[in-house]
Amino acid sequence: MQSDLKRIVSKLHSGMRIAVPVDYAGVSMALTRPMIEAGLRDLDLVCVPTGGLQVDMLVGAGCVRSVETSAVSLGEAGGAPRFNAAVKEGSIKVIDATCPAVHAGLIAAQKGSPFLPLRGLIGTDVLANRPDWKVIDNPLSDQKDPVVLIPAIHPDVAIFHAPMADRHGNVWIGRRRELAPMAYAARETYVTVDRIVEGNLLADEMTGAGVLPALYVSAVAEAPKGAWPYGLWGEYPADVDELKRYAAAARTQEGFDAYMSETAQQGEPA
Amino acid sequence: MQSDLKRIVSKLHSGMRIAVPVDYAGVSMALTRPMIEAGLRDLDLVCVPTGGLQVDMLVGAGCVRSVETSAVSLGEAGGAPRFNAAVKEGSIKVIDATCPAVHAGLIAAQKGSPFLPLRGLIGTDVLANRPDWKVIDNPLSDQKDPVVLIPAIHPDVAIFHAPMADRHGNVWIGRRRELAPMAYAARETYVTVDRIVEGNLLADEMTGAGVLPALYVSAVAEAPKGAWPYGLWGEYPADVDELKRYAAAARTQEGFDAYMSETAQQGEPA
Amino acid sequence: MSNVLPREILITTIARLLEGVRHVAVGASSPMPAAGAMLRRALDENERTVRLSILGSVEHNFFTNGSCELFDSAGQGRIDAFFLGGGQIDGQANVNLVGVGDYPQVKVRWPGSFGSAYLYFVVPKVILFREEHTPRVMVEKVDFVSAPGVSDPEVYRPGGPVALLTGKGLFSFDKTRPGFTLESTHEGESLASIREATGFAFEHADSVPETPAPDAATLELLRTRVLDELEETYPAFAADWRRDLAALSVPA
Amino acid sequence: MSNVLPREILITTIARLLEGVRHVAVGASSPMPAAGAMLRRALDENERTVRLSILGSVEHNFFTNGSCELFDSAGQGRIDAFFLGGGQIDGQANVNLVGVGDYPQVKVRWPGSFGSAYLYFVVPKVILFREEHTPRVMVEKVDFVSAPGVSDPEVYRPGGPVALLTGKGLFSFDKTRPGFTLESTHEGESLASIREATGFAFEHADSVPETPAPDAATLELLRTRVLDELEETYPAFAADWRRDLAALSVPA
Repeated sequence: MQSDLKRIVSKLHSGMRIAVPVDYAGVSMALTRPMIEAGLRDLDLVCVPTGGLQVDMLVGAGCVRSVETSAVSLGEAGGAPRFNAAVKEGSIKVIDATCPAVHAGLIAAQKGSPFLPLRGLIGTDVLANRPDWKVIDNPLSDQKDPVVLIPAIHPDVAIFHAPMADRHGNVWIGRRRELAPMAYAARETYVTVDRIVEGNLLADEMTGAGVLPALYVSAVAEAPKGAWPYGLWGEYPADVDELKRYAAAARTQEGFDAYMSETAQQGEPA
Repeated sequence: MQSDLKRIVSKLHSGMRIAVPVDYAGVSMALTRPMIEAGLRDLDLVCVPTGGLQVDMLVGAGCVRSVETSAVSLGEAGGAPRFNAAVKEGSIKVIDATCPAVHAGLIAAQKGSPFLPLRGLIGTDVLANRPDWKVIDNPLSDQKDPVVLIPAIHPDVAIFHAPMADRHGNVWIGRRRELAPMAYAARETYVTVDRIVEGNLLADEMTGAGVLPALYVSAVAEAPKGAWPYGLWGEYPADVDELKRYAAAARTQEGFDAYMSETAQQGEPA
Repeated sequence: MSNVLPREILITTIARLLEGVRHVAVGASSPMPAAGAMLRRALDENERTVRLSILGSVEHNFFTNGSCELFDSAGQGRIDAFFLGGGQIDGQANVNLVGVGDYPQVKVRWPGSFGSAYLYFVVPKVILFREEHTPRVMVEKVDFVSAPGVSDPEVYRPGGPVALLTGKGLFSFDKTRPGFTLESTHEGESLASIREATGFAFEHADSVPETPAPDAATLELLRTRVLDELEETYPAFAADWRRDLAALSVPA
Repeated sequence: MSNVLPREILITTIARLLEGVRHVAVGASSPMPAAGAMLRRALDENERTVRLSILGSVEHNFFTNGSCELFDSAGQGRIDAFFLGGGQIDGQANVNLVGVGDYPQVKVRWPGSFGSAYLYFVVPKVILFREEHTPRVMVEKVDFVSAPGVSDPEVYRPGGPVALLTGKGLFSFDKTRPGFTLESTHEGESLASIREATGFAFEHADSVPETPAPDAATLELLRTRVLDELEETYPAFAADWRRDLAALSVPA
C-alpha cells in the first residue's frame, strides 16, 4: 500500500503542472506527504476550483512554484496559513481565477478545444491579472458583445481520492463529476481509493453511472481513509479538529515544520 | 398513465424546437403517437446527435418543419424512409450537423455561453451549409489557426425516456449523460420512464450518481416499456423485427399511414 | 428590550428580499442566508415551490454534475438569488474577496474570489450580506475587484446586486446611479451611527425607518420549522440560536 | 482455391494497419473492423494493452459520459484509430455520407455525416473501409464532402486517412500529393480489374503484389479466440463466418 503510493510518487517530477480537487470532492491527502518526502519542487498547482489543506502543506514544504485557484482556505478552520504567508512574501506565484473559469479551462481540454468562452469577468481585477485570458467581441452577435475566452488547461497530472476502484482501474467518482474533466484534461491521472473492489464497476449500469473509466486512469493505489483529515462524500466526515490543529500550528513556518514532523510517523488515523 | 402522457403533450405546441436523443440513449416512443394525435405542426427537431424511428414517424405524420441532425436512420433496419422521402421532396428542411457539433451547441447552452469552438469541420460541406456556424481565427494563437464556433442550442423542450424516476421528479439517466445537457439546455424537459420508484434517488450516493435532478425536469409520466420498439439500456433490447416491419411499411406514405392506423390501438406491447 | 433577536430580524429581512424567487443558492458556511431562504420557502409553501441549494450539503444538494453545476445552472438562468460577502465592499457595490493592499503581494490575503466574478453577473438577485459593518469593510473603493457592482451597457449582465444587508442596516442598490440607498436601520442603530461605520457615501430619506421585526406568525415559523430545518446543516448555529432564545425568555 | 476466406484476409489486413495502436474505436455495425482490432489485441497481448471501444456495445464500452465521450476522447488524443465508410469516396480521400445529387434535395439520401466531419481531423489513423468497390462508390469527386481527405496546412489536423481497404484491394494514402497508391490486390483481382472498378486515378508500382493471407498462427488465432470474442457483439456475422469455415473444410 505504501509502496503503491511511492510508485505513484515516482512518476511525479519537479516542475509538473498538477490538478487537485476542492476539499469536499475527494482530496488525496494520502499522496501529499509522499510527494513532500520525494522532494518535489516548482510544482504548478491547479485547484479545481479551490484548494485547501493539501495545497497549504505543499506550499509550506516548499514544493510549489505557482497556484492557479479561485480560492485557498481551510474552510471552517480558517485561512490557509502557509499559502497566505507565501503570497505575502511573494515566494509563490498566485494565479487568481474564478471557479467556472477553472472548469471552463478543463472542459476546453476535455473537448480538445483551444478555449471556452465565459460570461462574467469583464471589469474584474481577476481578468485584469490574467494575460492568458482574452476578451473578444462575440463573433456571432450583431451587436457589441464582449466575452472572455479561457484557454484550455492541460495539466500534466491529476490527483484525487475516491471511495473505490476495481482491479481494471475503473474508479467510482459518483456525483463528483468534476473529477472526470480533471482526468480527461490531464496527461496522467493518479488516484487513491479507500478500497479496491472485485469485479468490474462498468459491468453494471448502476455502478457504471458513477465511473471514471480506466482509459483515463494511469494508476490506482489503495489508501484507506486517504482523504483524512478531509472527509469523503458518502463515507466519512471531515476531521475538523485536526484541520484546526493544523491551522493553529501552521501559523508560523516553525509550527508547520513541527506539525509535519510530529505527524510524520502517524500514518493514517485509527 | 395515458392521461399523464396527454398532460405532457398538452404543453407542447406547433412551432416548438424539440430535442430528442439518439436511438440507444432512451427515446420516448411513448410520447410519439400522442404528439402526432395532438396534431402538432412545424416542429423543429434537434437530434442529439442522430435520429431514428421517432423522427421518421413525426416526419411521416407531417408534424415536422426542420430536422437538425448528424444522421437519421433506422440502424439495422435500414434508412429512414419518411425522412429520406421528405428530404428528397424538399417538404422538410434538413440541417446537417456532425455529432460533436450538436453536443457542443447543447453544452454551450448548459454553460450559459454563447458558443463553443470545435475543431474539424473546415473544408466540409457540412460547414458550407451552416450559415449559423462561423469560422474565426483562434484569438489565443500567434499563428493562423482557423476554428469553427458552434452557437448555443436552446431547445424549447427536451423529451426522452429513462428507466426510472422518483416522485420528486428526479430521473435516473445512468451513464447516458448526454440526456443531462439536453435538459440543462432546454427550457422545459419532459420525461417518460418505465417505472416510478419510492424514496428519493438523490438520497443515496450510488443512485444519485446517475440522476438528472428534478430542478431540470418539468414533468414525468410513467410509460412501461416506453422506448419500444427501441430498447432501453440495462432494461430491454430493441425489437428489431418491429423496426424492420416499420421500415418495410413506411417505404411509401400509404404504407406508413396504414402502419400507423393498424398499430394505433395496439398501445404498448405485452 | 425587544423580544426578537437581532439575527431573527436579519433572517426575516433576507426572506423579504427573496420574495418571488424560485431557486436560491447559498454558500457552504452561510447559516443566515440559508435560514432566510428556508423562511421564504415556508412562507410561500402554498403558492410556489422555492428550491434551496446549499453548497456542500447532502440534504440540500440538487446537483449531480460536480462543482461546476452551480455555475452552469446559474448561467442557464435557473438560480434566482445568491449571496455574496466580501472582505471589502464599496459604494459602487464592488466586492473584494482577495486581499488588502497591492495585488498580488497583498498585506492581508483572503481565500480568493471563488465564483463571484461570474455569479455576480448572471444571478438576477445578488444580496450582499456581511454582518461586520465597519469602515474597514465598507470602503470607498475596494483594493481588488473580485466582482464589480455595475458593468458597461454592452456587457452581458442579467444579474447583479439588489441590496446590502449588514449588522447595522439594509441598503438597496441603484445600478443606474450607481450607489446605495439606506432603506432601514436595525434596532439600536441610527443614520449617524451607520454613517460613521461606512466608508462610502450613500443616499437616504430624511427619516430612515427601523428595519421591521417579524410579525408573530412569522416569528413562530422561524423559531419552530425554520430552526428545526436549519439544525440539520448548521447544528452549531442552531444551538447558539436556541441558547439565545432560552435567555430571552428569562424575565428581565 | 485458397483455404483462407476473403473476410479473413480483410480482417488480417485491418490488424496489420492497426500495428502500434493503443485504442481503436469502431462503429456500432462494423464487425470486420472490430475483428481486425480484436486480432491486433490478441497479437500484441504481451507487448501492450490494445483497447477496443465498440460504440453501442455494453461489453466493449469504456465510456460513461454519454455519446459525446467518443468525440471528447478523440479530441484529447486518446483514440489512435477509427474506421470510416462512405457512400462515396473520391481520389482525394473525401468522404460523402450524405447523399447523391444536388444538396440538400439529393436524389439518394444516406443517413448523414455522423461524427466524420470531426473524427477525420483528429484521429491519427483513419482507415477508410468499404467492401463495395465499384465506380459508383469510388468516384472522381464526391457530391458532398462530409469529411475532406486533406486540409490546408494552417488547419489543425493531427488526424486523417492512412489507407483505403475495399473488397478488391488495399490503397495507401499520401496526403502530400494528395492521392491513393494501390498497395495490393486481393486474391482474384488485378490492377486492371481494380482500375475498371475505380472512378478515380491512383498510383501503383509496376507490379502490384497480392494482399498477403494470414500465416498459420494468425489464422488459428483468428478462427478461435477472435471469432469467439466477436460472437458476443456480432452473432450474425460470426455465424456466417462459421458456416463458411465449415464449407471450406469440405474437400473440393
